[in-house]
Amino acid sequence: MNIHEYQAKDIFRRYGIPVPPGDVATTPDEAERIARAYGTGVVVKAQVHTGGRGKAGGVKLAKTPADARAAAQQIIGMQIKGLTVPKVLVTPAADIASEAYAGVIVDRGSKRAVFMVSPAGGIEIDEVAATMPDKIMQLAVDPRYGLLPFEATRLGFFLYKNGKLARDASKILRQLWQAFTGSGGSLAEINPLAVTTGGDLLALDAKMVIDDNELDRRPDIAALRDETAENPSELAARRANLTFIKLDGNVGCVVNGAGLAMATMDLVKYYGGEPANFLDIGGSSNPEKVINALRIITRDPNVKAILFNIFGGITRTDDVANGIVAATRDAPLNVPMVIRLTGTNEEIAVQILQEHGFSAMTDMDEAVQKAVRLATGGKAA
Amino acid sequence: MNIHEYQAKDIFRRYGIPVPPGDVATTPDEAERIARAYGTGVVVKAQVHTGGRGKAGGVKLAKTPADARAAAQQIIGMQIKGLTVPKVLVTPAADIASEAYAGVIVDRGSKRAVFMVSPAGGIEIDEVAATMPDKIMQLAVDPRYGLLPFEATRLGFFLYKNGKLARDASKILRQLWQAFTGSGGSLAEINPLAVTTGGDLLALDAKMVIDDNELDRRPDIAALRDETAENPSELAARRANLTFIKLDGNVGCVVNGAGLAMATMDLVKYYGGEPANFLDIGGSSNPEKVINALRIITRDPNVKAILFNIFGGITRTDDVANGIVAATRDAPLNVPMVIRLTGTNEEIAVQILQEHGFSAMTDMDEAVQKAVRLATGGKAA
Amino acid sequence: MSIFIDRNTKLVVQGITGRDGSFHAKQMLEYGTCVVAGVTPGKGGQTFENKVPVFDTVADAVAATGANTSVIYVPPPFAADAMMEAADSGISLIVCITEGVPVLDMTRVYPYVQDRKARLIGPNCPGLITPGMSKVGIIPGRICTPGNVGVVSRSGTLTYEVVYQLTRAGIGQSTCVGIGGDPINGTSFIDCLEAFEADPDTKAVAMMGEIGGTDEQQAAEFVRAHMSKPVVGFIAGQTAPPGRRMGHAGAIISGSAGTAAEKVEAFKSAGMGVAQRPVDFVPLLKERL
Amino acid sequence: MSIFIDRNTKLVVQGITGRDGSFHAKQMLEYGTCVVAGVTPGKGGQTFENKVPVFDTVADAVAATGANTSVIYVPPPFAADAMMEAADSGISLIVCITEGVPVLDMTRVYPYVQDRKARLIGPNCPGLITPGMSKVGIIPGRICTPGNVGVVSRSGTLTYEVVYQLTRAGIGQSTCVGIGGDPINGTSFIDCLEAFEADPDTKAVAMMGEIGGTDEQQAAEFVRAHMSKPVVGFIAGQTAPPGRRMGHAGAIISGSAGTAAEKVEAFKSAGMGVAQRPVDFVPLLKERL
Repeated sequence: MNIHEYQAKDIFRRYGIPVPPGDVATTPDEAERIARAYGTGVVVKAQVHTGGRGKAGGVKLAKTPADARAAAQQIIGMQIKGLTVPKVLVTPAADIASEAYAGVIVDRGSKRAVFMVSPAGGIEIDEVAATMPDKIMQLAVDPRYGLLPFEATRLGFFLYKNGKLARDASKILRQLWQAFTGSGGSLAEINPLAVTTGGDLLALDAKMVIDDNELDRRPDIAALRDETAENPSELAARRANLTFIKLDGNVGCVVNGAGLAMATMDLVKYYGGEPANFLDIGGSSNPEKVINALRIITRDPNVKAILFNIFGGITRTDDVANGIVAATRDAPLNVPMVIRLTGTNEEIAVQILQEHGFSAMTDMDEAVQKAVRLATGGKAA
Repeated sequence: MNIHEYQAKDIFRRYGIPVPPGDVATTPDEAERIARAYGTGVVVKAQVHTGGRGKAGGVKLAKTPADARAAAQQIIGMQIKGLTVPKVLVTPAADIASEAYAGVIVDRGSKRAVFMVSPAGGIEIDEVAATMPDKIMQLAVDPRYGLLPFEATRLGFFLYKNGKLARDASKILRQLWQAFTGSGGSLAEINPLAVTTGGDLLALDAKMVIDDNELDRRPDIAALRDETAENPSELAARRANLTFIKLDGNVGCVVNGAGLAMATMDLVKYYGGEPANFLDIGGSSNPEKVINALRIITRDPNVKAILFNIFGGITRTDDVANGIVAATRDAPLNVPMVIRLTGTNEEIAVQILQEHGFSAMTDMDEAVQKAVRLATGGKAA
Repeated sequence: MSIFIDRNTKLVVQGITGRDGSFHAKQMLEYGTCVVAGVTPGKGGQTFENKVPVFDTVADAVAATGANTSVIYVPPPFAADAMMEAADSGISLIVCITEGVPVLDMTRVYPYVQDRKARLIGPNCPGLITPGMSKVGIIPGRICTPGNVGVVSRSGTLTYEVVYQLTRAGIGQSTCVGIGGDPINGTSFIDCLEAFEADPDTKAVAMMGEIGGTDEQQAAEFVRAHMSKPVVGFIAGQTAPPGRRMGHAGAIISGSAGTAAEKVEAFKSAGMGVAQRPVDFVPLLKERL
Repeated sequence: MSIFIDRNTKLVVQGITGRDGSFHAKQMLEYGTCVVAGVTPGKGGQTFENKVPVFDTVADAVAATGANTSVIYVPPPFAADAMMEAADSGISLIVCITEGVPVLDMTRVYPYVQDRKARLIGPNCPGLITPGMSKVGIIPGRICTPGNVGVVSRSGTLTYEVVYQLTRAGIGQSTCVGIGGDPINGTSFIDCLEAFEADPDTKAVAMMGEIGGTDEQQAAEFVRAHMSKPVVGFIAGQTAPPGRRMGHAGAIISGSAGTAAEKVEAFKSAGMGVAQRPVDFVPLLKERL
């Protein structure tokens, strides 16, 4: 789960990490009021679950309250990478002497959480890694001990030669570790970690990603979810307990299992089509899931054909067939549908579908080709 | 550091362990008032830093508030193993179906904290270990993981075959682990862990010993020290940063280093005397420590002779000599003193002592023999 | 003849009285797996399906039955503990089916299991099957047939799809292993490839990877350097957008790393066969057998 | 010729700018110990006594100087971290002088150091000395003289007392090791006995134990089973009351366990010489050399 910069900063603040003040505005009026209260120049920052805000014009410096208002006016509601910006963070502009990077992420290779720090901050760490790898220090944390003080000290002295700054940084890194583990993070990042002209450290930006699997045991963190920042169809899918990701193609896909769902999308592409979505109905055979899946997919006007690809293992294909029948009875489809079913209770499923006027296929490749043909009006495959 | 039963119960309560209610009384009046408020039979329990309270008559059942008053009257101020009982815990009598034992202790052999549980509770665990060792289950905790839930479950099912009791016990053990580590314990014990006639678990008695080395970083736990429950001379020594243990002999010993202090005491015994105390002035050569040491030792009327045994390594023997001179100038001794000094700055020390009318020896055995002779009036050695 | 499980597999089912545990325990019994015990704390003394004794702890189960393999169907909050319990009780192969285990839990479980020299498969995996002999997990038995192709995959139903196509084409399997779709799991592609290389009855390997991480690239390097047997690979997620988790917690392209293209490239460089579609496994394996 | 430290010892002093650290660093330099580095975070770049470079971290010190041994003089709250830092930086012998380290800290330090194959001596110990060659810790150099008696002890000044008596009687020492008086320490009597047995220049061993624990009993068993060289033992605390901590955190009789009598009995059963008084070491060792 992504959370906003201002939410990550709230968490950081709770763990003692120095962050600048800031308030959230959902209207230009509010932004102006906040800027006036600070009485200084401010930065108006889009709060949105994607990177590249700066390049997209989602971060603006504002010298006066009126400027802040104007900036908020431009930013709130703008689209960045397909997402609508629901709110902005208004924060006093700070005088910065230097910028570093500090982050911790779960690393698959070492099977541990790994700290990365770099004295080259303010840019993407991937870019630093690509262009000046010796400017990055990595440190894998033994989960049985946590980040040890001496490890934080090592990282601190890699960031700063100055003893005070190094020790301050080492303290911030220990706090970051607490924030990260205490929130069930899979990533926590301070970029830039700034040295102010006064010689203090300040987390100017904050980013956290929460492991979805942690949310059940962390209701306080789960409550940070901002549904206004989500894609509406993905939000609906999540509420229906479906894993759904919207894409730009025209073949709507309903599949059981994540790997098979990706393979199905790839096959759509292979045969000249474009998938409209990733959608995994999971292993259970609840017909309700099929109904919700169809409802969400048909909401997308780009979808020109719907493809079911169900391999019945645990999933009972007759349950899926019943779901299809129930969903289309209430809301008949206005796009063609191709159904491929095989595995558990396949004969019963085919019979159910046929009784209700649907035909079913058993071969995945044939089904995908047919769906692509229908979506493109016969132009592809 | 020892803490009282009622203090240990307060800690246990904080960690969720079910303990019976209870209040502390320092006077019979209070005890009566508390018993009346409970409106049930109560147990009046001596709060004192030693075991064997029951056998010594320090725990009494009281059916009425008047009985409670009488019990408190008898117990408060009584001596148990040389310690005066400063207060009692008044707690409602409980109906008990069975008694078990649960404890955790730092084990030198495995270099880990080790849980011990036994369905045979209410008696000393050492006795259970000696007479029915198969009734004890031990489990060493990997400090990098803490007590894992499945480990607590194993222990719980060793205590109780009944699933509900086993699970309840496993929860209490996890809470005990938190209480133990969260308080810097070197021992935490529930004995008995009772099953009430209602089928609930209850920590009827509670014992905790805190690692002295933890106190600096746990001011809340350090504040639990009850100076009214300490031996007055040991209290004075601790305040003066000396390690002092009062014994029953007549040769007062002032030594630097714990091992040498024990060896000196043993040598006193070897030559027919009895040491009056263990006293380690430590490695530093602060004359103030010598002054305090003499003040504490001379307070004991049993002491008939004082023996200094100083091996100067880090300790400068001239500092010790100066301390002796300063201490005796202010308060002349009325018992003989034997001084043995060797090592760092020995020549200076001897000169200082001689200038002030003291003689100094360099051989440990000779010095001990002389001190014993002086203490016993020449009857021994 | 197989890897990881065989006729000596004596299985304990952790969570045997739960909904999923009981369903799949029955399926495994029907398939012929030697299920010797179940574990649910507080249900010790019961008997499952009139034949499998239930114990309060894995240690009890191992002591009473000599179980050497465990399969875990407990809810996510308890899965990490269940894996550690199995490892600490002397189980040498632990298969965790549970989906949704927090990844920070797995960072603790992994060294714990390793210290006890146990093999963990999963979590969030379908388990494994040695057709005709033993099944541990949830892979449907009827889609498999005994043979000499080893199958290893990060996914569930995609594996079924491929295995089913192999079976229908007359290509049997030595063992099929689902290693799971989480970012941190116990057994890697390389572990399985190494085992298949050592298994005299495996003649070729089918390997299904997906986007995210670099396991497939490392596996390709292993194939190049250490394998004499042919390996055919497939990568799911050619069309996945970067930065989005494609159902599996581990299936995510981070920045520009972990794409399908780079993995396919690694396969090709290692001289592996590359299946563009699941159906391509059949001819590619036939050529190599 | 010695155990644990010798002419190849290259020492880093953790806490070199502190009161105790700087005092003893000077003493060690004067004794001839090869002190190659000091560590105090934030004081990197300074030079101690115009010859020893100071670093911010042990890793830096090891990288720059090849230090292989560390001695720790940092306050108790930081001692556990210092021991782990040394072990993680590739130091193979770590000597922790600090008194007052919480025992629960030590339960974490011990497996950490072990995993990194380092030897830890202490904490709460005087360190060790190979007379005439190298001294690491705080044992006064002038009371020692080179020779062929190995000395190992749980205490400080008692060791000095015995060593001084040996030196005055013309009995030199190969190495004197103070293993420390805490309940959990890194190196045991047995570790030292094993090393002395293997050291060609040690001909006999003097061992000073005390009440508390069972280290001495285990050491006696080791002597009986594995040592060809004579060992003379002493136990301090014959007159200690049960249940009281005699200065050292580890010197406590628990219940009826850990008494001096049972330890002396174990020494006798193992055929060891038993010194009733410190002074007895001299004749007992002379008989055996």
